[in-house]
Amino acid sequence: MAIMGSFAFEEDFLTAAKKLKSSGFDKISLLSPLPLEEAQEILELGKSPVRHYSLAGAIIGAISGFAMATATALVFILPTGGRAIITVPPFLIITYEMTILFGVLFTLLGFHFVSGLPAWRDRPYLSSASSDRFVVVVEGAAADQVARAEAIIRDAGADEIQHVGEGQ
Amino acid sequence: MSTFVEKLRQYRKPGYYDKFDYHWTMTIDLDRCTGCEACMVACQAENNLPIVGEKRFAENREIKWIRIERYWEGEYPDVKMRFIPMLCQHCDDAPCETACPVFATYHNQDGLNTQIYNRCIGTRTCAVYCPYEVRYFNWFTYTWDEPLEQQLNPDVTVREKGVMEKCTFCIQRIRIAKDNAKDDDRRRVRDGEVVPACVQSCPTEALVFGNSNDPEAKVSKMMKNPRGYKVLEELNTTPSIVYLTKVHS
Amino acid sequence: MFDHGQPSYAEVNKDVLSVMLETGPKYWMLLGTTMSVAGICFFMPWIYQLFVGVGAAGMNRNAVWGSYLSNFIFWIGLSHSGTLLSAVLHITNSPWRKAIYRSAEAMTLFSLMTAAMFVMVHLGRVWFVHWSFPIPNQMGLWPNFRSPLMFDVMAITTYLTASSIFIYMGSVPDFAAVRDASTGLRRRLYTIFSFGWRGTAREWHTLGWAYTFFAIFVIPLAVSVHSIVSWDFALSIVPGLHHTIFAPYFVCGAIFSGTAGIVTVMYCLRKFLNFERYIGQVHLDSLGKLLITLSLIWSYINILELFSSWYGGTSFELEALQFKLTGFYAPLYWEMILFCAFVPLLILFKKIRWSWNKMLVISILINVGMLTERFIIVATSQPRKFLPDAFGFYFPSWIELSITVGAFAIFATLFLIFIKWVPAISIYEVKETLKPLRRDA
Amino acid sequence: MSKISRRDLLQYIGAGGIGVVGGVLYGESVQQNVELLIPQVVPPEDYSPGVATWYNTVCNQCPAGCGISVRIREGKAKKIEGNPVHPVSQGRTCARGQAGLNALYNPDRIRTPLQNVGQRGSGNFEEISWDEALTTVGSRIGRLKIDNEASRVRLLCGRVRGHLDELFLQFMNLLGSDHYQQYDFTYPSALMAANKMSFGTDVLPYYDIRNAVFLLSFGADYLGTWISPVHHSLAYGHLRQGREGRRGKTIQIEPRMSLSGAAADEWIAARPGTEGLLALGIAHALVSEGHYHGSDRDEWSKALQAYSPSLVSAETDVSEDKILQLAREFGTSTASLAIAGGATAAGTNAVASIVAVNALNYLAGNLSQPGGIIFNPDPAFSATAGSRQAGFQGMLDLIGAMKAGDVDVLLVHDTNPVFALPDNVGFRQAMQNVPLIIALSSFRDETTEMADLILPTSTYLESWGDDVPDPGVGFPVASISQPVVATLYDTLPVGDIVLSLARQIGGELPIHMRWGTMEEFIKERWREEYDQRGSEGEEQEFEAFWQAALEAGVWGQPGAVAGDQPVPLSSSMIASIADPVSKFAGDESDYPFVLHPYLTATFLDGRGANLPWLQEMPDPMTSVVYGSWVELNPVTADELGIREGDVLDVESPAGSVRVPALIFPAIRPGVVAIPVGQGHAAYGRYARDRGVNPIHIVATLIDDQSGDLAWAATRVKLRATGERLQIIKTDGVTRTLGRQILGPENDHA
Amino acid sequence: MSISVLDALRPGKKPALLGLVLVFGLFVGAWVHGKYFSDRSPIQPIEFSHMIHATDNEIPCQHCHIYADRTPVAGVPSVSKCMGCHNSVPSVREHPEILKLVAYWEKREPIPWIKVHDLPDFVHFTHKRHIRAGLACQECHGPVETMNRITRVATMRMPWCVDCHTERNVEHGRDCWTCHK
Repeated sequence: MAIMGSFAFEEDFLTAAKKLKSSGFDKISLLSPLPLEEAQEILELGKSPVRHYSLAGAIIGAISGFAMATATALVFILPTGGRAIITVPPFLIITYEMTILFGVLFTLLGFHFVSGLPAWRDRPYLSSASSDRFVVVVEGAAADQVARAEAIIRDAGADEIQHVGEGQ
Repeated sequence: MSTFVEKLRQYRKPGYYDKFDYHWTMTIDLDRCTGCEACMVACQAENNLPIVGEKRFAENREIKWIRIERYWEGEYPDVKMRFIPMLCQHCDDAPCETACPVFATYHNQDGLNTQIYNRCIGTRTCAVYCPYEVRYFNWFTYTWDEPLEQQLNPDVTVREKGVMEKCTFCIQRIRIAKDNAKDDDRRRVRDGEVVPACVQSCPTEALVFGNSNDPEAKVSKMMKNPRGYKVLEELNTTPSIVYLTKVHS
Repeated sequence: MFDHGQPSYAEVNKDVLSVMLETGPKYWMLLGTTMSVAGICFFMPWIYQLFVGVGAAGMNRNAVWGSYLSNFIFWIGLSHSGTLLSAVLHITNSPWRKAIYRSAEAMTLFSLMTAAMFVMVHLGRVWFVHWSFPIPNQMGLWPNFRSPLMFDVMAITTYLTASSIFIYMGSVPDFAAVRDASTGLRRRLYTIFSFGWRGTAREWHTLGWAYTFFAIFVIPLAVSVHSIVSWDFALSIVPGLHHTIFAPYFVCGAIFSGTAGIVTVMYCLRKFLNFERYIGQVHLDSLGKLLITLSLIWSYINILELFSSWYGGTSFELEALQFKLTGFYAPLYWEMILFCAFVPLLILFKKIRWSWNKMLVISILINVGMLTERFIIVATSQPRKFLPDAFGFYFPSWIELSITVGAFAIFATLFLIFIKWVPAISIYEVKETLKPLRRDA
Repeated sequence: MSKISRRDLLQYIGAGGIGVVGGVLYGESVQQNVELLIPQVVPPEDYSPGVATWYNTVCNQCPAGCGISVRIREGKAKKIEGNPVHPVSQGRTCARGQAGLNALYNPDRIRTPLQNVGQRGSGNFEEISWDEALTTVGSRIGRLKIDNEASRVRLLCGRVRGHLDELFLQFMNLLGSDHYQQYDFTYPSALMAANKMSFGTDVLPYYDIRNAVFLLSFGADYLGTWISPVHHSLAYGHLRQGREGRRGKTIQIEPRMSLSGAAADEWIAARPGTEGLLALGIAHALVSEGHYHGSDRDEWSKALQAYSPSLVSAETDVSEDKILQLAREFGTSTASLAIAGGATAAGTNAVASIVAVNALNYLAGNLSQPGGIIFNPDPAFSATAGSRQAGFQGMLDLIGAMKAGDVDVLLVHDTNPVFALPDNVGFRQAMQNVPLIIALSSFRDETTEMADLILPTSTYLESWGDDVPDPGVGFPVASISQPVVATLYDTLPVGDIVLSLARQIGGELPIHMRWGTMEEFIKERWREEYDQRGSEGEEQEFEAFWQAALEAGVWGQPGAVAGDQPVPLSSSMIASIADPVSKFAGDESDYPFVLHPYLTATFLDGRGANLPWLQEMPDPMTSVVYGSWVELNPVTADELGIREGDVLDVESPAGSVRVPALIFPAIRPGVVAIPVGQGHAAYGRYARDRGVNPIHIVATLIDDQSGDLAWAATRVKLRATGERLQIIKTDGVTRTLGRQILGPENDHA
Repeated sequence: MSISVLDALRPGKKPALLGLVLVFGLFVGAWVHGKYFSDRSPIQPIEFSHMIHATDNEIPCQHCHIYADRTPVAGVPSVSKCMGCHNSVPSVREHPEILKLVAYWEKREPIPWIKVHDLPDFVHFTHKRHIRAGLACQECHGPVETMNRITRVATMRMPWCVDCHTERNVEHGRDCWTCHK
């Protein structure tokens, strides 16, 4: 059982969100057409773990970069230009590029893991949420709590409220 | 600081190729060279260089692994003409080698600057990096008017369009010489047993070819000549070809 | 910020999406033209060249590099503002970025692709190009990572990957918007493109962080890419190319031409997609100022280059210098100086800086100048190296010229396709710049 | 999702099937096409695949007679190199020699006998069989023989030596015609005549450049074209750097710098036509400065008094000091040698000039000395070949005879007078009066094109023959040339053609010329030579000798002292001194420039022009390929406002040619030079319609003493046509721009 | 309306599967071709059997391939060589394949054998070196003596050469100019 309330005004939406949070609804998602600092504060999302992925990627990239350059130089030894087989300066450039490449790829990975996208299953949503509507979704509310949640939302000034069965 | 400098230095190894059997080297005595260009034709015959035709020459697209460069000195009446044969210098520290992304050119244990035609993808970087401009690109696939193709040397492949080519010090001859040496269990080929086509043909014996790792070889002795110098030495490519200057009297 | 009054959120969606959802015959005609030009001017000559050999181009024994490479550098350069600028501005979060960065990044992507095309065109045996990628193979042979060209391969592939991810992630929320505004197949496609985006606080939060990190990665990457491109030349010992200043020179030049490119693109977006509301004076103004700065740096480096090679006083450098300044291609050189060093100074005048038409002209002139610069770099130094007897001369053949033209058509085609598939302006970031409407308003 | 419907299943199977078929097709498309493995039916005994074998024979690209060895792989000629044991080439070759393979495998070779159809010279030929061809010729000549009209048969050859010459001679004699002549533009008639006068020899002496210390060359491009370039180059190398610490010096005196001029330490551009005078000036100085101590010193000074350096200096435009200096060095050097050739030997004063040069050698006392002039013994055989050289005068007579209709049958072999004679002597027109012209030739050059009947000859790499290098190398030498590859086409070696003609004609010819093939003939003659030379022995011995000779490709007697040295009588030498100043055709006022046509090391007199390798070999001095040019001194060019590539009309009293200008730093102002060799109207795809032929505009002045054409004695005027033509050259900038390319300046002598 | 990615993907499932099957098919096809239809074992103009010659009659390889240890190429026996023996082998004279041979011989024509072991033009290979290095013919050519129709067992491609050179660590065996020309 999930409740969706859509707001025309950002401020109402936020107040609703605050109230719900304070009155113990923790499975709420706040849909907005644009990123809202406040909303994120309400849900107390701190630093995102994505940054760990980035770091890991960068490190792995650096190592594998230099490793690749060195290893490939060693499997078939062909000296060029009187330089050593393992010539560090040019290999550093390869390392540099690989660092960035893997950094980016891992960040992408991180994004998917953390955000839970792509979302395979359908989820409660109002298509106007991508245009000019602010939507509060309360999920996993016990049957007795539903009314309360609905009340909070309506009080906050939602101009439309829907009940959606979950997992359809 | 100094240790760091040391570290950077050790990436270049002077004399890296001395530990092997051969370091093929050529000396060119400009005091003997008369610019007769027998070497050019000899090379063309030996290495299947294409007959490119007048149009290609006009476009400056000829292929001559060895060419004679001409330089005038002074003005009439005290004008002098200086010839200098220019071919791949087989540099120990060749700029072209590092340039190739696919190892089509590299330095082998005989001190030769190799060119593996069918590995080449035709970026032409080596030709840009080569200060001697002795690398030649196959702008087209060239053909021979029947029956001229019967002359083609079976020991040398015919290059297709899009690959770089250059002097190989007649690797096919070196190969045969080594083969014979192996047959009668000699570690090294004898001095003078192998000569590239240009050296062989030179009517004034201006060109001398041999293994400079062998102190007894004629070429090693020639290299000690006080007239010896290397072209564009200041570029630190350490060429394998030593020129002996013309004597001005 | 908005010249014609502030739109509402819904209007933003409508304005931006209408460009995608409503397609007139004009568009199809335009697309048809660019495509056919690309086909006739770029691909047909190229196919011909594939059959006869690179000899179809004007290159020769002494000038083995030609206009293909100069075009390559040019397009790489053009790619340089988009992503880089967008990333820099994102981190310094300057508001005026938001309206323009999407198309700027698209520019990056497409000019990179065009540049990659030129690598293919340049190669003698393009059918073996895969040998220059580190792909495991039976022969146990790998590319030579000591080669500047391998730096290029790595850098450009990385750059291509990074900037496509960058632009894609930036548009995920807008894909969601498209999804919600459309039905049928398009809706299904965009459902997939948008990963089922809902715009929850958590999603926004993660995207924000990821995006910032992309930006952080992209900035040093972009700098390295053009440095590496410059090293293709600077790491050769060719007189006139073997300069330490080359890397910064190329990077700065790249951003310079890129920024000019953005101005041109902005103009087109504004004119043909009626984004007057979103792309306004403020953008023009900031871009103008940026252009001036860059052109000054560019001129400075140019002077440095001349000065150092003159002061060196070796026959090699001097000859190269002399040929550049007074030789056959001297007119081109001075044209470049005029367009890239002096014309941009006009932007100092507000009157000019604030006029779209004037800026358009200037931006185009700058890019013409930059294209010439790249051509001069290739055509003046490398045919005249160390041995005077081997001095040569290079003049592009008609095939090269036509391919050069065709490349622009390819770019245009890609861009036209882009505006139909991706919102050309970032909807949600524009919304960020709007004052949220209040009940009492 | 759970179960798949039949329809789906079919679709999947379909897709899979298409895939499989596609895969097979792909495999089919990528698989390389089948190659065949062709065995021999019966393997030749010395055959081993993949291994090269070398055969020694004689080069025929120029008259020097170098020994060459040819690399053969699977029965095909791959490479020509010098024959290491041959005393002339000593393992070396020039570019021309290497390009011999282009002659063998030339796409424009004549492959079958050809009969002219339609108008003569139109170049319309149709193929006929050998029998047909031979019977036609045989019957025709046979009839003439029967009517005792055989003297109306004429045979004109190029420079033919060895027993082939004898064969021709015998053929003509038996025929009853004494009109067997040779014409070779490069034949040094003047030199022969002069040596006859000075030394009383009929054989070219051996010029020992190798051991010379001071070499004074009057116009002789001994490194490029003069007599025996490869041998001279070897000698030159030794002269320069062969002796420890003793570097020989060379001086070149010529109006336009040749290869030898470039190699020389000093290049002196004396006024054209006065080189001989200069020689006399030096001689005068030698005597007067007391470098000559002979008993006949006074006679000499008397004879030379008219040529004091001061006077000579005025005439020759060479400073008096220079003359004295040359005299000093020439007189004091331990081994000094003076040679003359090129333009010096092609004025109206040719013989006089060379005599003067010979006088120098005499005065330096280097006759029969190492580093001087060493007199050759009479060649092993064909001693008199030279005497059959028609020379220019002889050709004029021939033309006269043809014009007068005294010639019924003209056999031409290996010579191209239509190309190598001035236009206005009208050889071509004269040929029109000859009822039957038969060309024995491998290529359709200008003369062959005029023939009614072409009997295709095999190239020298497919034929038997022998040769005596001329000049020899100081001791008796003879080389054998043997076929190194099987005959490519339906051609015959020229010797075999003559023999079969003899058979055709019948009468006593086949009785005396009974040999089936050239091979038999050569072998028999060599047996005779072998027996003559004392070593009377049974068959076995000769066979061994023959095999050895074949393998070596050459036979010689290095030990044998050169035959009796003719001691030149100074009196006769003094007597022969004449005023050596050349006359020029056309007077200076309307023809301000002296035309200096020069032989190139590339094409010689044009015989190399059909070889692609030579066409693509940059001219050694100018790096021009494909085509002709006229060389001007930069100053002259500036005065006339001519830039490189301006097309000029070079007009002589005898005609004019259109040729682009080339600014050449090393040519005397007032002289213009055009290379000989290009400008063919026929002669195959590589030579045809390319450049111009300066010989055609040479005025027909003759050096009376040798009867040879004075081809360097023509004046011309230049007119700019306004057209421009790209001169195709491989050089970029030919100045070092102060770069240390030629090495640090130094002077280790 | 649903915003589930899965729902959106579902209709694309079948085409994708079809595509997969197709691609798989391609690989199968290529493999099948390589295995059964390739030129590894072409039909020769004469059904010559190494089995009969090498095993049954115990003729050593180099009795016919005479050049193998002397020159770069092993050499295929000349027609005269074949006849040399078969003239004196009356037992099989009437055998149809032998009659073919005789026909060739009488026409003085070479037998157009189809090349099974073929190397590209840019490769320098010499039998001599390999035989003198003590390799048995079979190491590259497989158990020829058991083949009725000659079949190529090795790929004869670069990796194959390089691997062998590597494991026998041939001196400079991995230098490109050892084999490339």
